[in-house]
Amino acid sequence: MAECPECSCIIEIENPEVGDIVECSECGIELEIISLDPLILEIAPEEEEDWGE
Amino acid sequence: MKVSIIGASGYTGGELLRLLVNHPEVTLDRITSESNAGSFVHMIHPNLRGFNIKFSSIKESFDSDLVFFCLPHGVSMDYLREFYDTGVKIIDLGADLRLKDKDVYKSWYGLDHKCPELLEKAVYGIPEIHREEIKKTKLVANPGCIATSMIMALYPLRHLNIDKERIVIDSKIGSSASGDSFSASSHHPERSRAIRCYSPIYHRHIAEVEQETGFKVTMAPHAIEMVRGIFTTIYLFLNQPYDEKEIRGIYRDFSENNKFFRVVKQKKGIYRHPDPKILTGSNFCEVGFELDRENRRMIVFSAIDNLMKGAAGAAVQNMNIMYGLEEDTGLKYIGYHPI
Amino acid sequence: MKVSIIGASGYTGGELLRLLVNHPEVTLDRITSESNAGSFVHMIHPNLRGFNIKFSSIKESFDSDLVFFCLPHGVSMDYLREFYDTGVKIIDLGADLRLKDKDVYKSWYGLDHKCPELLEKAVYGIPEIHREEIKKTKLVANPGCIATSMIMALYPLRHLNIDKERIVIDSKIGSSASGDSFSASSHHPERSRAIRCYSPIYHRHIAEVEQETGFKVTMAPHAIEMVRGIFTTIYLFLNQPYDEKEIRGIYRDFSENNKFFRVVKQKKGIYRHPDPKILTGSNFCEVGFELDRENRRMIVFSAIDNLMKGAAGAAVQNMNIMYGLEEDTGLKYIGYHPI
Repeated sequence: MAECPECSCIIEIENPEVGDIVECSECGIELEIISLDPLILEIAPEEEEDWGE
Repeated sequence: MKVSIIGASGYTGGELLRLLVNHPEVTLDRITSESNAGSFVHMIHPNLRGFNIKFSSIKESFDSDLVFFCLPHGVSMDYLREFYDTGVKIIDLGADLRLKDKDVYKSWYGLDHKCPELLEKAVYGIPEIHREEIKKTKLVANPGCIATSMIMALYPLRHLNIDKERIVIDSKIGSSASGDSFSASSHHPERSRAIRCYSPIYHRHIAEVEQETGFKVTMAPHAIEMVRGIFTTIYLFLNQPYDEKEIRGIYRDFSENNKFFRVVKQKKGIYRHPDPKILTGSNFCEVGFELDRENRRMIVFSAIDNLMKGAAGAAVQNMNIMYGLEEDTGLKYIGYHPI
Repeated sequence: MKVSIIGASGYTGGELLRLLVNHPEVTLDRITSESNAGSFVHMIHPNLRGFNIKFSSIKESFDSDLVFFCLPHGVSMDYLREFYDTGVKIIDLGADLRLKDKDVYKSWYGLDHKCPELLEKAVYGIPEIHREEIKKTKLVANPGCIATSMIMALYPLRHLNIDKERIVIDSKIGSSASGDSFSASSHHPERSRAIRCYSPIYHRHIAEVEQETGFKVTMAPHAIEMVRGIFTTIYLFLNQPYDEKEIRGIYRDFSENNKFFRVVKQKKGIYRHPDPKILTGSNFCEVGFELDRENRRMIVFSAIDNLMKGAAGAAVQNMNIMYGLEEDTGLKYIGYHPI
């Protein structure tokens, strides 16, 4: 379990590995696992999605 | 339990019937409509073909544990006392029992209240606020649909340091919210694609917001190209800076205690904010927000299906609570995508 | 039973998932999407918020009793044989197994069939015609949506003395039937309120009608202002006079043996003929007709929800039959009114 740095939702991660990209179930942001013990997530660099408006 | 619907020919009554025919604990007693008594329900509600239910008259004998009233405001009052005195449980989907103060009622509806003694017996039917009282009462006043969308978004913020006198609300409403009576303005060539503000400032549902949250609001409802759905945009002025996590935390806690309340604020996907489009036929209320930290302002979004969480869905939710059932019994409807 | 969906990010896969999460006999195994593997399903299908299901990849291990294929035609073929050989039951919602003859398949889809040996093993998935075979097969080819609306209306008339070479079909189609891939022509300002005939005469679903009914049809589909729904108007030339009671009797018998088939021809109410509007989200097919006795002509109307009876609903109906369940298990959806 770890906290999403963007929206502080608690995220369950099955067999996490450093460098894995996981997605927050509440805000949908992509997160990178940067350490296992303690389990820390950082917002993964992703291009700002074009809203098309 | 045996239930009846009084005034089942309208959209709210029809939606309630749709839910009740598939509700595991319910058997139907009377489904009344004076103008359609003796006729099949599916002549009015074609989605109910195959159930072979007939409308009856309110004058016929009742054998119900609970009665839903789906009559226009002012008409409900004529029957409420008579039914209440028989000891039957009542959920009134009309407006006659929503406002606790008969003078406030008169100022908004222009009518003298015919059974004022029932006003303080009736519990305002938003379970997310009055769950404990609903468990014990025999009389529930189902809330107005726009009121529901405003209250669900504002109530969780009641402890925040916000300017409670300056709240601006701009609501977008589907045509089904004005019921099945047609007029020149609801004629397709006139209504289709209209963006038509109606009864700004003086819309009756405002009174319910002030009664339930203490907030003074200015609201303008706009009829838009939609049949089901209410999308409410609330503009708030904050008296101190807040950050996103705090606001999200408040709404997330509220959703953890209320299974029909969902926080929607996403960085990804097409539907990043609430949208009634995907709630069609479900009993969910989705709330989201956007915070303007520097200028101490916040915009809150709230979406519901006016016929479900705004009417029939809430009524069944209240019934479930009154009978100690799981709150989502017969309400496990998921929205459709796409629709 | 444990089921998987292969290709669940599209509209058909999403609708199937909506049905399966509330199906009493189903537990989910793999819900695959190569482009979205690892991401939450509700980022693509917002109506499935709260279920916390993740997409996985087709390369991961499977432990399913039954697998639904929701892949584009031509792609399904790459995996069908591999999965079929494992002994798992398969329902293919794509087009690769619908046409029994690989040359007919090639003429309509322009592809050489990669697993022709599966063609005669697959049962065409309209239970109203092939119920007995579906009970025994491990491989079902779910029909095309427009094909379904045409076949359900024509099949009951197969013994009538009508001109089977001169059948004219004019179909009105919702935008969801062309899937979730967007284009210049699906851009809202271009698509909204369009009445756009696309691939007249040579629409692929025609081949299925001829295969299943023996009727030779001319069909033109028109994209109209609708997301879900197909409304098909069929013009027939009769070789002898028939009267209304005879036709209605044929369709009524058919509906008595098929709970998802309804005859709709009313003298009263707003919805006197079938209308997909009130079937939204339900698995019903409604058929009606108008007879021109003197000129020996007849018009037949057929309405379905293209994502339900035209795809996901039929797939679950087929699954129920394959497992000997009540045919409407997990399919007791009623349309909404108004919507």
